[in-house]
Amino acid sequence: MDTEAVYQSPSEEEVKTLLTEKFPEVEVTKTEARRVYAKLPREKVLEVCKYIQHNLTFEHCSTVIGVDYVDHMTVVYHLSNYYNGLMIELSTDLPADDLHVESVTCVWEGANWHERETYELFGIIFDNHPKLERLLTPKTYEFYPFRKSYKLRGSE
Amino acid sequence: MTIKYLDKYPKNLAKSLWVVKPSWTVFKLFCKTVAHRPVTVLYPYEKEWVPDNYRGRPGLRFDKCVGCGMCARMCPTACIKLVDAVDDEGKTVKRPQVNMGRCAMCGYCAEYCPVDAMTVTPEYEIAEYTRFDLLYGPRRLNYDKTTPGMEVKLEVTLPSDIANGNPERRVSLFDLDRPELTDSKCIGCKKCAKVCPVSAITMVEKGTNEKTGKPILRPEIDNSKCICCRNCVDDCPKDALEIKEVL
Amino acid sequence: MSDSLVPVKEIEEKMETDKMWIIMGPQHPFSHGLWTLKIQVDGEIVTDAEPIVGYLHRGWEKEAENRIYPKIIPMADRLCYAASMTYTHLYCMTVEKALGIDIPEKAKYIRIVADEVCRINSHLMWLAAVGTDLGNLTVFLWAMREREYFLDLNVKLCGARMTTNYPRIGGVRNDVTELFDRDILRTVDRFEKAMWDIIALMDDSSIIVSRMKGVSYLTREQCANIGMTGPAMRGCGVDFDIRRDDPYDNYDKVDFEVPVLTEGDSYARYMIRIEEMFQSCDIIRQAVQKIRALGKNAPYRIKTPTKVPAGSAFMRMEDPRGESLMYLVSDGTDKPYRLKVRSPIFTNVSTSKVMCQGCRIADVPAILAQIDMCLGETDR
Amino acid sequence: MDLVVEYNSLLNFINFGELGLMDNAYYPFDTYNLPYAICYRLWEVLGGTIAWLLNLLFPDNGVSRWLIGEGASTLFALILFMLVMFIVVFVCTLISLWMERKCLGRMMDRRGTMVGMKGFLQCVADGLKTFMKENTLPGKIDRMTYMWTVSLVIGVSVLVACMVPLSARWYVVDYDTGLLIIMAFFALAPFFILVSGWAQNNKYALIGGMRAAELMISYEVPMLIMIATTALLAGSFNIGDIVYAQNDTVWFFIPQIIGFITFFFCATAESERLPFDIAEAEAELVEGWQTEYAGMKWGLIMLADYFRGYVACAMVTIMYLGGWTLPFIGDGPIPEIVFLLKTWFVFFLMILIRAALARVRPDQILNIGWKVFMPLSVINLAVVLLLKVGGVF
Repeated sequence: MDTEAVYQSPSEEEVKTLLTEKFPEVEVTKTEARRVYAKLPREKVLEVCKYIQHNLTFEHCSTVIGVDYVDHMTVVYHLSNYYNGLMIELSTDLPADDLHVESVTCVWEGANWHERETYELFGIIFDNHPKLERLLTPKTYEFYPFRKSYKLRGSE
Repeated sequence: MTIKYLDKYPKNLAKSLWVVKPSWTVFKLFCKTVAHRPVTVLYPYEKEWVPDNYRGRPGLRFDKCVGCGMCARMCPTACIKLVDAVDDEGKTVKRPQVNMGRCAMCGYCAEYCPVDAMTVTPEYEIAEYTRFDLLYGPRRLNYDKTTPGMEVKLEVTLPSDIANGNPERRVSLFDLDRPELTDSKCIGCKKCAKVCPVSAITMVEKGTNEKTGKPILRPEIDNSKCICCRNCVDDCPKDALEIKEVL
Repeated sequence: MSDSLVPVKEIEEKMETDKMWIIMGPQHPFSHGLWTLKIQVDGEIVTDAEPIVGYLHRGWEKEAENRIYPKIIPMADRLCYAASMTYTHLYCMTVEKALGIDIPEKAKYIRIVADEVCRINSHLMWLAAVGTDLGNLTVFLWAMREREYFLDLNVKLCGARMTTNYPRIGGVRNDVTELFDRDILRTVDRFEKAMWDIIALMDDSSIIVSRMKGVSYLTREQCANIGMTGPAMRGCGVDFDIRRDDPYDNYDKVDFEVPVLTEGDSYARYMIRIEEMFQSCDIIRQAVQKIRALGKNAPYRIKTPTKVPAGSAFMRMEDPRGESLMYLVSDGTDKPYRLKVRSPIFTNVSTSKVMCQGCRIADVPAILAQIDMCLGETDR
Repeated sequence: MDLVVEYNSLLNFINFGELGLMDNAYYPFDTYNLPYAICYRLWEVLGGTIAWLLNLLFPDNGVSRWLIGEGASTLFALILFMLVMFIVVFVCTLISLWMERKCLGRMMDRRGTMVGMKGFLQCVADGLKTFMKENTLPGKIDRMTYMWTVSLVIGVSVLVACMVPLSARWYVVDYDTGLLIIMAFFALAPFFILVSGWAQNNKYALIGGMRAAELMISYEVPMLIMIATTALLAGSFNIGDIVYAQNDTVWFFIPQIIGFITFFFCATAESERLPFDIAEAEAELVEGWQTEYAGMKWGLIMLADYFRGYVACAMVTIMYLGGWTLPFIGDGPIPEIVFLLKTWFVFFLMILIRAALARVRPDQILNIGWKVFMPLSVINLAVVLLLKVGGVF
């Protein structure tokens, strides 16, 4: 674990400077009131998440979201701080031919089911996930229904 | 504001003799309900009062309807279909038919109806023996006791009005939106004029084509008649018409 | 030690009882909805638990990608039958955020009122479920009786009892009806009095208190880490309420307390919810005053464009059950490109293993009642 | 009052020739027994008619003579007697079932059953419905055990319900150890429940059966201690003696108020009614040991539950509320009705408890049984001993 100073309720600007100083790869795209939007390469996800959890005290992982942009996929993490209501939106792009990203379940236990869900609906594989199995769909499913390539049969 | 419950509980239950207070509370209600009637309503024999805006099955006022198909377009469950019907004068017109088996009672048809012909009705006992019986044709959709309270008005305020400091003004969603023609795309096929339910579109001659010598027809929209139902926009083969939203 | 003596530990190992898997659900009186809880029991003690969800997976998010924006509002109602108003509200807020518009003050207050009525509805539904899970049908019926008055309020407000379809992108469906403020204040006053009867049935009964006290203990860190949100989280000592700490609409302009307890057991979660109902009554009173002050003719809905500019937006709100979040990706058309719902119960139910371990079979319904299951939003 | 007068004149008609009845060599009771007298008179009419008709066909035949003879009359009267006893108890139980539905409804702010006669006919309708259902047997069960355990549970419950005397003249057997015998049969059912839970090849049923057994073991002991206490106070195990001892002094719930409350709760637990129905806790165990019983079997089990509830209430009435006697009046003209009213009052208390309280967890039930009710019953015994030694009783 990183032994650096712990910031219990960092402001938006603090989060921005701390993140960009510590990890030059992280690009903070936008800040609003109680919202910080950042982009980062996928190799750094686990490291940054650990830092955010331990040192910036973002104790809660709201969601792990997959978005299919056809040419690439994006995984979005929403992390929230229980002391000042700050939220960080981390998004990381995955190339369409290599859908692997490090699992953050070891950091936030609550991300477990969200990652499973993203896996089964988008086919994004979370490495080192304790139990990466289908959750909502039957175990016999062979396709990933939420991808854009999966068309609905009926039309409105 | 004050905490109302957490400062009283949890309390020492031995003082209230463990189970005596709940038993006494129940016994009090027992005495009350033996003397008076219980709160339940004997449903098939007596019914609860429902307000006018209660969202039961949709109702249709046949004469008011113009057959624009806005209800069918906005229906989230796609249960409304436009069918041919014979009106009082013997003409064949398009009117909505509702499949109550699919209806979700969301009230969108009444809300988006530009002429308020669709209403909500307080009728909720619509069980039938067969699925076919659940199809409500245009005449069957009529509800006798329709009151003005059953119309759903779509009142909106324009953001620009609020910015101008005139927030009082309320208009219907469709009052100001009008279809707009991109002249270069139009081929003069008269389709928009055909589908317009209120005949607000007339084809006007705008000169002659130099090569063929035929007249160039362009739709002209009567703004006082238009109800912004988007039929012309949807049916335009070349996407020449587009709704211009006023915000 | 001679060889004839078998070590005590070995005997204990040999005497270990067989563990048994019991599958509770999907048709089981304790599962309020279609889900399964597999529990492994050693006699009466639960040693392991595994929740299985997905029976109601409708592909809500995929379905939403094929609909224009207004048509998703009735669908958002159907995410959770007990908290339909909050999901519709959340969806509308998300689209408004993506559009970058600000809605009229009156609409915000009406939404607050509708939300808090919905919160009381949902909590009463939960209270009814707790009653039956603990084996007291009277609580169920009394709570349902109180809930009926709030459903009547819903009818007066928008014409529907449960799937309200009330908030709209840019405001609300219709203005508050005449005398609605009078009705709601009466209902709230009446409810606060009637609530003490139910509390007498629950909190003054030593059986109910002893069944909930001290079971399924969670620490603050554990609770935050496994992603539990809502009243269950505040019962574990996390002092966080999105309405107060990350306010949306006009929640920063009303005054209310956020109840927090540090006990972390089932009873604390129960108490938080009861107190929240009283706080909701306070919020309703203030918001109704604000609506009155704004006058009859104040705008309540603004016109919004049908197409949402490209980009992404997310909003979160305090659902009756916890933190719900919607994430919207738009590509500039009139249909969303991706709409993700974060349901609080989806995460809360994944904690059932931690909560049930070490408890008895009879505790399982009492513990899982505190999650307040609703499968519509869990499976989506 | 008219009704009482009519009833008494009816009784006088039946009592006509009471001595003659008792003089019958085959008379099966020691004292006057009202239902038997009714049955005897009934058979005299029925059997006499049959004998007379036979006699018209075959004049002076042996069968006719045998039918109106003492032995045959007693035999047929006893058969009718069984029927009458069962029907009376059955109707009483149906009334208590109706009362539960109606009172529970009012306590929960609803109406309860509504079909005919203020909802009484709903019981009949439910009974008919369950009886007309298909008799399904789940696969992979121990079929033999499955069937005979449920028969025994029902049989024992009906037996013990019929054995409760309604008055000094309305009884089946008048043993000196009547209370003990009722208690013994009453406590027999949980054994069959345990076996039946095992036989069903169902995990819920197994757990329910084991819970029933542990419940029975922990509540039998305080109950027996309290029965012994009452017997000590009355000086007899005979039900009539206990009742008349209360009539002579005071109702026993006054000297042993602790015992009354404790016995009331123990009886509720023994008859497996809510808050103590852990054996069929529907929240976690679906329907407990009854999970795999459907249709008529389930209906009979349900009825047996109410039979047991009725017996529990009757025992409370006999032991603490003076049985069929009233203070200053004694037996009164219709002691049976007095007894039933008292029983239903106790049953109303049970309904109240059921409406007000939640189900207790199994380990808490055992704790309450051994750590609360057991000491309380011993304290009750000590109090009674002091009273007895002090010469108050």
